[in-house]
Amino acid sequence: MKALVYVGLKPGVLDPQGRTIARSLNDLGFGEVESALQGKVIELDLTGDDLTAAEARVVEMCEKLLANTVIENYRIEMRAE
Amino acid sequence: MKALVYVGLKPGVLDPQGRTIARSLNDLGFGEVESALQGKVIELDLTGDDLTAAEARVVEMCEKLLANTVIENYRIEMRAE
Amino acid sequence: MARKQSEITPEIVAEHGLSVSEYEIVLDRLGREPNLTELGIFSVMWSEHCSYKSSRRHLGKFLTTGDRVIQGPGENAGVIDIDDGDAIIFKMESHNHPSFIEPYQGAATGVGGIMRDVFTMGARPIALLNALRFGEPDHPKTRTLVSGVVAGIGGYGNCVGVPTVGGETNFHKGYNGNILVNAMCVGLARADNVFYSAAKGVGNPIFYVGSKTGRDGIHGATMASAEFDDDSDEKRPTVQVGDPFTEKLLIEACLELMATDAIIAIQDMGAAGLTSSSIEMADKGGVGIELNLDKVPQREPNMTAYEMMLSESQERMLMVIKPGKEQLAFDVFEKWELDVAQIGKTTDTGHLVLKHHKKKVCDIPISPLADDAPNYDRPHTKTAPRPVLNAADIHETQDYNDALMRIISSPNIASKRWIWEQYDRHVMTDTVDSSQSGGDAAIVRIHGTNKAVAITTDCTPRYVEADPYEGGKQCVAETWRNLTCVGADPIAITDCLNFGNPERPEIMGQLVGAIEGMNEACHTFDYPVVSGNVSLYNETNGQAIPPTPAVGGVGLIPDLHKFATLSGAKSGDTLILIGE
Amino acid sequence: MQTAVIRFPASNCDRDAAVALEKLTGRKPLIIWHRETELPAGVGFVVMPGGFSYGDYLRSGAIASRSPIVQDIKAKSERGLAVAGFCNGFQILTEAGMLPGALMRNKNLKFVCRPEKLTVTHSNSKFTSKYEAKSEVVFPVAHHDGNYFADKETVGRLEKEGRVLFRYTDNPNGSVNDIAGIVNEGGNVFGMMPHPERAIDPLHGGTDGIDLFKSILETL
Ligand SMILES: Nc1ncnc2c1ncn2[C@@H]1O[C@H](COP(=O)(O)OP(=O)(O)O)[C@@H](O)[C@H]1O
Repeated sequence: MKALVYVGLKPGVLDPQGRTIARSLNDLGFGEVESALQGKVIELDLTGDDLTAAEARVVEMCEKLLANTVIENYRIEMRAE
Repeated sequence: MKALVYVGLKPGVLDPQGRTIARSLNDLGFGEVESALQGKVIELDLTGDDLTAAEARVVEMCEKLLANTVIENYRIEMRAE
Repeated sequence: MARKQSEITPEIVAEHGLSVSEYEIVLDRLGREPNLTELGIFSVMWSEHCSYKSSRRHLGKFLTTGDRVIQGPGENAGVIDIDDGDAIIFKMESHNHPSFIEPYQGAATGVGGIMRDVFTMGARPIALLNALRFGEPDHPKTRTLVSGVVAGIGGYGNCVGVPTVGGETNFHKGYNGNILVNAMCVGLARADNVFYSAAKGVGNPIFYVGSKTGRDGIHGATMASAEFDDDSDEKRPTVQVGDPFTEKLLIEACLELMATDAIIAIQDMGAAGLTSSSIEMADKGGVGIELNLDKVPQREPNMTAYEMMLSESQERMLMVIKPGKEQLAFDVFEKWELDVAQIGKTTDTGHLVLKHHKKKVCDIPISPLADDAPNYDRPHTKTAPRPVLNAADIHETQDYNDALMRIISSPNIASKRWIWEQYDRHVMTDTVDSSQSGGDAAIVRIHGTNKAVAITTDCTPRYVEADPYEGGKQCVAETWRNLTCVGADPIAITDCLNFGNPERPEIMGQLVGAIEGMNEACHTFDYPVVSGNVSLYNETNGQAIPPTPAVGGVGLIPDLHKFATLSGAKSGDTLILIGE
Repeated sequence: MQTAVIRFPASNCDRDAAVALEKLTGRKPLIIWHRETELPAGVGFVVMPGGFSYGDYLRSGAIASRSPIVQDIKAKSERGLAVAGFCNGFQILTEAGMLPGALMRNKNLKFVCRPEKLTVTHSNSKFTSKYEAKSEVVFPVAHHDGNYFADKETVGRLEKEGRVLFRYTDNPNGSVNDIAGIVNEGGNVFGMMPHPERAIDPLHGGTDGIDLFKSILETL
């Protein structure tokens, strides 16, 4: 099983990385870029095969470690493969 | 339009971050985590409405800035909204 | 050993960088054809990088002894005595090519590698310096290279927690296609607790410690050979990624184990990791080595013996442990959360024997690998002297303000603050003077004492280009002056000789000239070379870099009540010019 | 007074902190490994040192903040134990929820190392009592993730309650309101990005940091 955990900044939190990316893309001639946000994807390989149970555990992992909920949101995607 | 760009290390490239994350999840009692990989997601807000043309430009952005193609792969997802 | 007669074709030999005559020697010493793993091992041991085959006979001319020299060239780094039982261990090394390909990781792993050379010998790294040469500022690649290299050096050194206290940065079109990234590390040890690489004794356990082995940095030949590529859809990157976190743990763990008497010999796995480290340890100790590759911690599935032996994965060490101390070693490394495994033992066979999946995959005598390495006397032509400029032919400027503005705005003269502000210069709280003051040498206190070492790196390539002998002298003399300027007694140097293709007589002439000039300065000042590194083939499309023998000097300030710095001048002070 | 410095994998200012504490208390601090589960009895002041615990992987300070010893320190701090975190230590304290807010990547995305001028906002705290209010001090900074962020409401509270103790005069990292150092509600847990422990020696970084240590040590 795999879990994909997407972690991004909450709306309203200034994203210096995203801003710099947007600006550098503009500088490189990509004027169509209005803004950019940078987030993380963490791909976990998990033992077991109960997707629902595993997802509940991944939520726990996010709350305990993977996301800093003061500034970040997360979203989980489970895959059977 | 939005473009989601996923950037991750090529297979075989050392991912110290992923390794450290997996180990600390194990320490926190999540023994089911066998391994972790950490990647980036960059979300771009783009002007215009021609998805195909825009995607070609995003490929260019990846090659020029967003991904370090010596060690990273990327994948693009376009969204109309 | 089962092998097909046709396994090693001339093409495969050539892909491994061995000449026809070099391969003849391999056949002669083995008395048979090598298998691919064995060929790979010969090829890396006899590479320019490991064997110094073009420079060895010339390096042999250097003054390498002196009152304060505890260990000269030949070990991982040089060791000098700074009184009171303290020793300084230092070396400089290049990571030019990898930094051009991937500036951040190339520079970062360069810093990691030079630190391992130093702590391998029992020293806690206390200072880092870096000598950088880039192409013209407006060359399209320069900006990315500079920012990547600087971020990589900082990223690694800052994380490990060793202050980066100085360096130099030049820009010149001669480096457009070949930048130079030379990193120097200085460490502090007790003189009676220095560790060497000779694997003495038979039957002693060999430990592998650090990161797992992956397929990093395995070069060309494997790529071409489908047999070694499981998933050929993905061309394997040859770039290594640095992990400063693991390096920091390695330093602490090694120093902790070194404080006990558990280690007989230790060697870091640098270029050609497991191959050169095991062979150097065995050769120096006059023993054989047997490794069971199944025990090697592996990051990827299905690695072959060839791949494991040639992998350049970073942050790995090999050591010979005293029998009976195995558990102690395991405990220390496990406490620091490092991968550790006992992968073999020393033997009395004088051979390197490798086992993999219960089969013997390599059995070669060690002495030819080390002793019979090629040692060329490459033809060299002396650089034609350039006419001396006649001062009278140079017109006086009409506008001194303009001249001054042009000088201070030149990238080579302008402040390098943008660079060194990204380096933690203060961690360890013993930095007395660093890049920040712009002084001629950095000053780092010996922890808990009132003495310090002064450290500098210098080289002026255009002098060396004009006259390698005089330029070589000048590089050494400049470090001497810079150390003296801060109030230190210069003790010894390390160097990094960056040149073009040595198979071209004019390039070889630059190398020989520079070495001889440097050596004259060393003799004049009684200022020996205790370690160094050679980086050749720095050229693109037949265009070589300017000859760049970077020199790193170390001196002692016995009493920190007496040293000089640039800061502190007040208006109204008297300026005095000394010298011609 | 017995003090302690917590050592995480890849802490690198643990020695710096220990030297400062020994110099100012005359007694060697205990060096406590992160896997310990309990702070030894009698420890009155704990320093979370700077460095790159766990390589700063995932987020600076995140993994270290989940280690066993931090849970014990957190519990004891709720009962008044004095704790200070410098640089990575500050990041660990915010990640552990012992101080509000978070430290994000510097605004210009670069590591910055330089002596930094700070204003001591007031001297009515356990960590600043030896300074004159509004005085200027110089501490070195050396960080990549020092950009202090908290939501408006939190920042408002910090300001109103006088919990911002140090402010940058020339903001090096984009921190909101130029915040360099803050305390918790109880006034006993303090964190700052600059390094006072690197400012206790005239040969290295000046001596402006001494009064910070003296302030807190005096209360114990
Ligand atoms: N790459 C670098 N890393 C660290 N410090 C550097 C680097 N390049 C230059 N410096 C520092 O900047 C200061 C000025 O350097 P430089 O312009 O070479 O002057 P000088 O030739 O007088 O030494 C020196 O203190 C030097 O250590």
